Amino acid sequence: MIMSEKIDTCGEILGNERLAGNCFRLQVTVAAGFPLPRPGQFALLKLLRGHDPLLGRPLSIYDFDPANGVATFLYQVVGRGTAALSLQKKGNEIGLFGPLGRPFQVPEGASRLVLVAGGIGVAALNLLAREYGRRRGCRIDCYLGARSASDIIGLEQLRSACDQVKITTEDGSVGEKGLVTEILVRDLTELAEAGAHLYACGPRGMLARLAVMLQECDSPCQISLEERMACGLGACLGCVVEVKDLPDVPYRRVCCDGPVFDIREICW
Amino acid sequence: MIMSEKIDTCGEILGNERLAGNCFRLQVTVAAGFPLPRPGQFALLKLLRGHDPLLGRPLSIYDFDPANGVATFLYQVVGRGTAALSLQKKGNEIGLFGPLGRPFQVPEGASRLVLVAGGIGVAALNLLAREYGRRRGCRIDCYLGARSASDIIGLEQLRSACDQVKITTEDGSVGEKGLVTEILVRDLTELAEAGAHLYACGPRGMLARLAVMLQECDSPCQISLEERMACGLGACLGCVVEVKDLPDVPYRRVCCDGPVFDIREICW
Amino acid sequence: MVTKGSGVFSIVNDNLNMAVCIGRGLIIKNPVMTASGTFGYGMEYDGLVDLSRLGAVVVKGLSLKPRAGNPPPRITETPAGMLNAIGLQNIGIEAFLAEKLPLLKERNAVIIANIYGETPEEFRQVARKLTGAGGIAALEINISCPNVLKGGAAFGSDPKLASEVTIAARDATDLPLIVKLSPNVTDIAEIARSVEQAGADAISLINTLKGMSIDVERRMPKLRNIIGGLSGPAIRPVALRMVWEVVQKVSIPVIGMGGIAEAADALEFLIAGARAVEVGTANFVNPQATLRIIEGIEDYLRRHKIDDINDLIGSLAV
Amino acid sequence: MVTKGSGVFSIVNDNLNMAVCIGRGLIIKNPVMTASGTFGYGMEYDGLVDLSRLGAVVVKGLSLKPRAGNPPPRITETPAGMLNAIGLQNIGIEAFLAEKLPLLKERNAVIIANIYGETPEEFRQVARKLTGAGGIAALEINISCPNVLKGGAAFGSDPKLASEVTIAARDATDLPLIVKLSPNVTDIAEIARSVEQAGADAISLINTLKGMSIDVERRMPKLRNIIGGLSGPAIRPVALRMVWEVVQKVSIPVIGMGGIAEAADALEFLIAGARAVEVGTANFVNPQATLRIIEGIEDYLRRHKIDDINDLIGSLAV
Ligand SMILES: Cc1cc2nc3c(=O)[nH]c(=O)nc-3n(C[C@H](O)[C@H](O)[C@H](O)COP(=O)(O)OP(=O)(O)OC[C@H]3O[C@@H](n4cnc5c(N)ncnc54)[C@H](O)[C@@H]3O)c2cc1C
Ligand SMILES: Cc1cc2nc3c(=O)[nH]c(=O)nc-3n(C[C@H](O)[C@H](O)[C@H](O)COP(=O)(O)OP(=O)(O)OC[C@H]3O[C@@H](n4cnc5c(N)ncnc54)[C@H](O)[C@@H]3O)c2cc1C
Ligand SMILES: Cc1cc2nc3c(=O)[nH]c(=O)nc-3n(C[C@H](O)[C@H](O)[C@H](O)COP(=O)(O)O)c2cc1C
Ligand SMILES: Cc1cc2nc3c(=O)[nH]c(=O)nc-3n(C[C@H](O)[C@H](O)[C@H](O)COP(=O)(O)O)c2cc1C
Ligand code: FES
Ligand code: FES
Repeated sequence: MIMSEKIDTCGEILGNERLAGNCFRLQVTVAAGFPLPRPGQFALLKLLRGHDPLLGRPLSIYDFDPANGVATFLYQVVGRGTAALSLQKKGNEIGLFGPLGRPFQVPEGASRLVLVAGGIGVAALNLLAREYGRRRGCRIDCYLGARSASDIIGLEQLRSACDQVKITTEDGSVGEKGLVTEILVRDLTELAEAGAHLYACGPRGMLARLAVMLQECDSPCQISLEERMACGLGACLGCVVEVKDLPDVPYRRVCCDGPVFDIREICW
Repeated sequence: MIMSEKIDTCGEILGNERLAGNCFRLQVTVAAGFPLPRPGQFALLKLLRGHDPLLGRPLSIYDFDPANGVATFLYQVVGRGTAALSLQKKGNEIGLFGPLGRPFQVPEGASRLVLVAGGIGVAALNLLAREYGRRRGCRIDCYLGARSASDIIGLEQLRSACDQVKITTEDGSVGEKGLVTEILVRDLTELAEAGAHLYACGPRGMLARLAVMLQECDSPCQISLEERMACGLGACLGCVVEVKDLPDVPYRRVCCDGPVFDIREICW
Repeated sequence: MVTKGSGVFSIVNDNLNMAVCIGRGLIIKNPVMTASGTFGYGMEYDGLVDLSRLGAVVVKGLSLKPRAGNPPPRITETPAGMLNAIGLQNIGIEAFLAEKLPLLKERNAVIIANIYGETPEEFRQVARKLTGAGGIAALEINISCPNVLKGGAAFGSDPKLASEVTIAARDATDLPLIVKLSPNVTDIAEIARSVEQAGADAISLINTLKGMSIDVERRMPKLRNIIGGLSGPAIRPVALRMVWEVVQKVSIPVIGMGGIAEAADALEFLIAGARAVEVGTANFVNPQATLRIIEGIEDYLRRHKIDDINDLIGSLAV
Repeated sequence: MVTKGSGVFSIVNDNLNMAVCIGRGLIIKNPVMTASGTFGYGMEYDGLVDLSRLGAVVVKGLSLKPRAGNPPPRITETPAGMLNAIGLQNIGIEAFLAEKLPLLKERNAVIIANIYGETPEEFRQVARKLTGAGGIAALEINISCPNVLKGGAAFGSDPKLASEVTIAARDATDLPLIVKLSPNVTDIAEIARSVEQAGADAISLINTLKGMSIDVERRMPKLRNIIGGLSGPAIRPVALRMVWEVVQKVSIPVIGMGGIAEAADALEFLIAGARAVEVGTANFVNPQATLRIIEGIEDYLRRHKIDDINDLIGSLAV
């Protein structure tokens, strides 16, 4: 049962450096008992001093090194919590609750995976690429969108895991100019025919456009969603998204029913 | 005018290490414009992230190196604020508002100073010892009380500045066994006759006993008091102590009327 | 060894009595319970918290029928606190009894059902059904939810309505009846007295303070519901003051809550006179907060050489 | 260039209008004032804050005669907040007029006197004397102090008493009359309406929330007065919600406060509909908080291309 496969622990910061713009990479040592995270899972990160900021912040587990017990996160500074996180130094302690959430599902025998990452969304997809990139007979194409060349992060890791990485930037400073969905849409029919499974994470606008695009074809697509969270384990009902076809209570919890959902399940 | 001779600034932590038991020494670089602190003055130290802990914590300026712009504090961990302070590492930033408060007054021509320090109270007296210890014709005796040998801090500095340091410990592990006031009382008549000026800082119980002892003689005695503070500059009226002979409002503010008071002024 | 105090006790290895009576003879093994809405239906914390170690598990507010709750965003953080406008989303009592209660019983949890209704009559019905089901130790009636249009806090801010709802629930149950008060009132002791007279066995407080937060970049409320309930350490001083006011005016047990995050916080409420405490938002910050608080209280009692927690309760020196 | 909005404006280099009217034609150069009791008599911040840059300086509550206030300890910190029980220690109006007012005038500060009385009659007398003295821009009457036995919050928690006090002060002054409300009530909008009807020119809120804190090691209240007033960031969501409730029910200007520490916090209140804000506890944490907030609001207006702050006020999209 997935429920008990999470622990509330704390770790020491090994590194916390700016990668590009307002994006940082955080590396934390974790306790020996930290369960192996599955692709798409996340952790709640908590600053340990005082009651402000109060709640943990959900970050996807970007990478995990079980041998050395090191978890890596990529994060963007968008508010108080992430700003406070960015001030932490090597040697400071940090709270870590995880791994949390339902991971991406890759059906037995899937031979073609397509990853669609917008901005910091790459953080949720990296473990998937690394796990399946090593499998024989499984091809991975990655569509990576960013605002500008300087905002692209995590490219090396993706390149080493994927068969192809197509880059788009909104300002055209590298790769094709445009939105990642605009590039993807051209390949969609071909990908659908090839039986591709899509996995996407990015801004809500990107996912909503993807949802519209996918009305035309029947490629399966899993997405990782974001919502503000408190408990991270399904108790507070704070993180819900509206879903289709649930009569009494039309909501599901991002923290434990997700963060991975079938794109067709969500009300956009 | 003393009012404007204070700045609200922030500095980088150069060191923050445990000296003994729950006592730490904190060294902070201060901005070039930081006014030279006078003996007995303090600063409000503020952690910069988040709103909890909220208020600055008053700490006496233990030492100050104007050439390198380094302020040193000695502090004891007694609650949330000081505990949070003790977790700060070299390189972290910290807020500093000061120098604050009225300093000790040493009358022109005073030739005999007696310092009475209980526990961490030594922090308030060190600058005084260093300033007057260098003066010709001014003898300084120091009575230093601590719980136990391992709790004694700041001894080296005091020894180098004072003509004599008498140590007492409650458990007798070093120096004489007993309370610092019990040792002092034996010398009091002699000191009074020698025209000594007393300067004391320590737990309220120690100061109250001293006040009783001093009813018998007329040696002048200035003490440094502690109270919880908010503003540090006289505006909030949070830090008051009850004083004698003030008809309408029998209170004075520790932050700006003090922290140095004439011992005979206070209602014990 | 015979423990002093109220006579309520449980034997643990070092003769420390942590057991308290929270009304109508209900003795719980220690005074630390979970606050409704912050611990789900209990099983969410399975594997992290041994539910049988808690004084009691108070489950998410239950209504007669399932409720969808409010549209998201439902929560936002504030300084040392959070706002929520869940709007009492819940699976309804039928599903609770069928799916959740059996699991909780298996875990040997003492279960308290928090209930909600839009009318006194609904409170009566919910109380009756839960009482009939068996396996529930007490009912906590929520007359103080700030996040629903009907009922909710309206009942909690008027002594007469509060009393009506209490009478309706009292009428339907022999279980210990805890009435949970709203802090958004001028005189909470007055409401407390009126629910005591109406037959409550205990009073719990506080529910959340009504609050609001605005996203200044978008000039929109941070919560879709505009207003939400403030909880967490920020509200602790207000909660403690209200508990203090209420314990002086009623003679039934008072259960304190609001911002309890550590043992010292729980001790403030006990010393002020609360018979037990509920831990809410802290569960989100530290899923094992309840257990740490229980251990911290035990340590405190040992350190202060107090054998029976009942000797600590209400021992504030004023 | 003609600015849009209320027509109230002051010309600054980049045509940004920060001036607002806070009632009875009183226009202040920007909407940031100090909150009473947190800025002394103003001169305590001399050398740190150029008082003439502030919208106004609201001084510590003044009474007819000097008041000793409560015995210490008077303050204690709480999560993201603090409790105070100063008990309105003040030098009295005579000493204020003789010793403090001249200095404030020299600094070109806009001065608002916060006043307190034990009876409506005392409020009337204080209002009359201060009005007669000249040099005071407005009066803020404090019917909401939680830390005094007589008067204080009692006036603020009853619409009838609140109205009586307002009438008494109104009767004695032609100055803009701001009535400062207590948040410790069930329905703050009701009190607001009644003081508006009684002749208030503006309403300010919130004063502190009543709170309490206990030293568990000594089992004693942390404040000698047992109960104190909670202020600071912790209370901001409650304050904002109350301002939002009040602006919808009155037509006179509302001055918001409670936990404002940064420009973004002040903007929340303005967007919710407050005409101006007061900054309190933040002055303790950062003595230059008011100036930083003024600058931060100006930056925000430029960034959002808003020429006149009056276009921002009340612009919440709901
Ligand atoms: C499952 C999951 C995985 C995530 N993984 C990553 C990741 O790997 N890297 C990364 O940079 N970010 C990730 N996020 C988003 C991240 O959690 C938020 O950016 C962060 O919590 C914001 O905190 P803050 O205090 O800095 O911002 P706040 O001051 O709280 O808010 C700033 C802005 O961000 C919005 N926001 C706040 N919390 C969230 C949230 N949980 N989700 C979406 N928007 C939010 C607010 O509405 C506001 O507009 C993830 C979110 C979820 C739910
Ligand atoms: C002018 C002045 C100079 C000081 N100099 C030093 C110094 O050089 N080194 C040092 O270690 N300490 C010094 N203190 C005391 C120090 O300020 C307090 O110990 C500290 O603020 C406690 O903060 P906390 O959050 O750790 O404790 P809290 O959790 O706030 O309180 C813990 C205990 O300390 C008491 N306390 C809190 N604040 C104060 C205070 N300001 N004064 C006295 N008791 C308090 C509380 O009542 C409580 O019992 C000084 C105090 C003043 C007023
Ligand atoms: C997310 C959330 C949901 C809540 N749901 C309920 C509820 O269903 N019924 C209820 O009586 N109280 C509910 N509450 C209030 C809590 O039980 C508690 O009274 C309040 O949060 C104060 O305690 P705390 O500060 O420890 O969280 C809820 C609180 C939160 C934060
Ligand atoms: C130490 C202190 C003293 C105060 N004294 C007064 C006062 O004399 N008159 C008054 O109307 N309000 C007084 N207040 C209340 C503040 O003006 C303000 O309403 C409250 O603190 C909320 O704002 P804040 O959170 O920004 O501090 C006082 C507040 C504090 C903290
Ligand atoms: S974060 Fe609490 S239910 Fe998802
Ligand atoms: S700390 Fe504010 S007056 Fe002394």
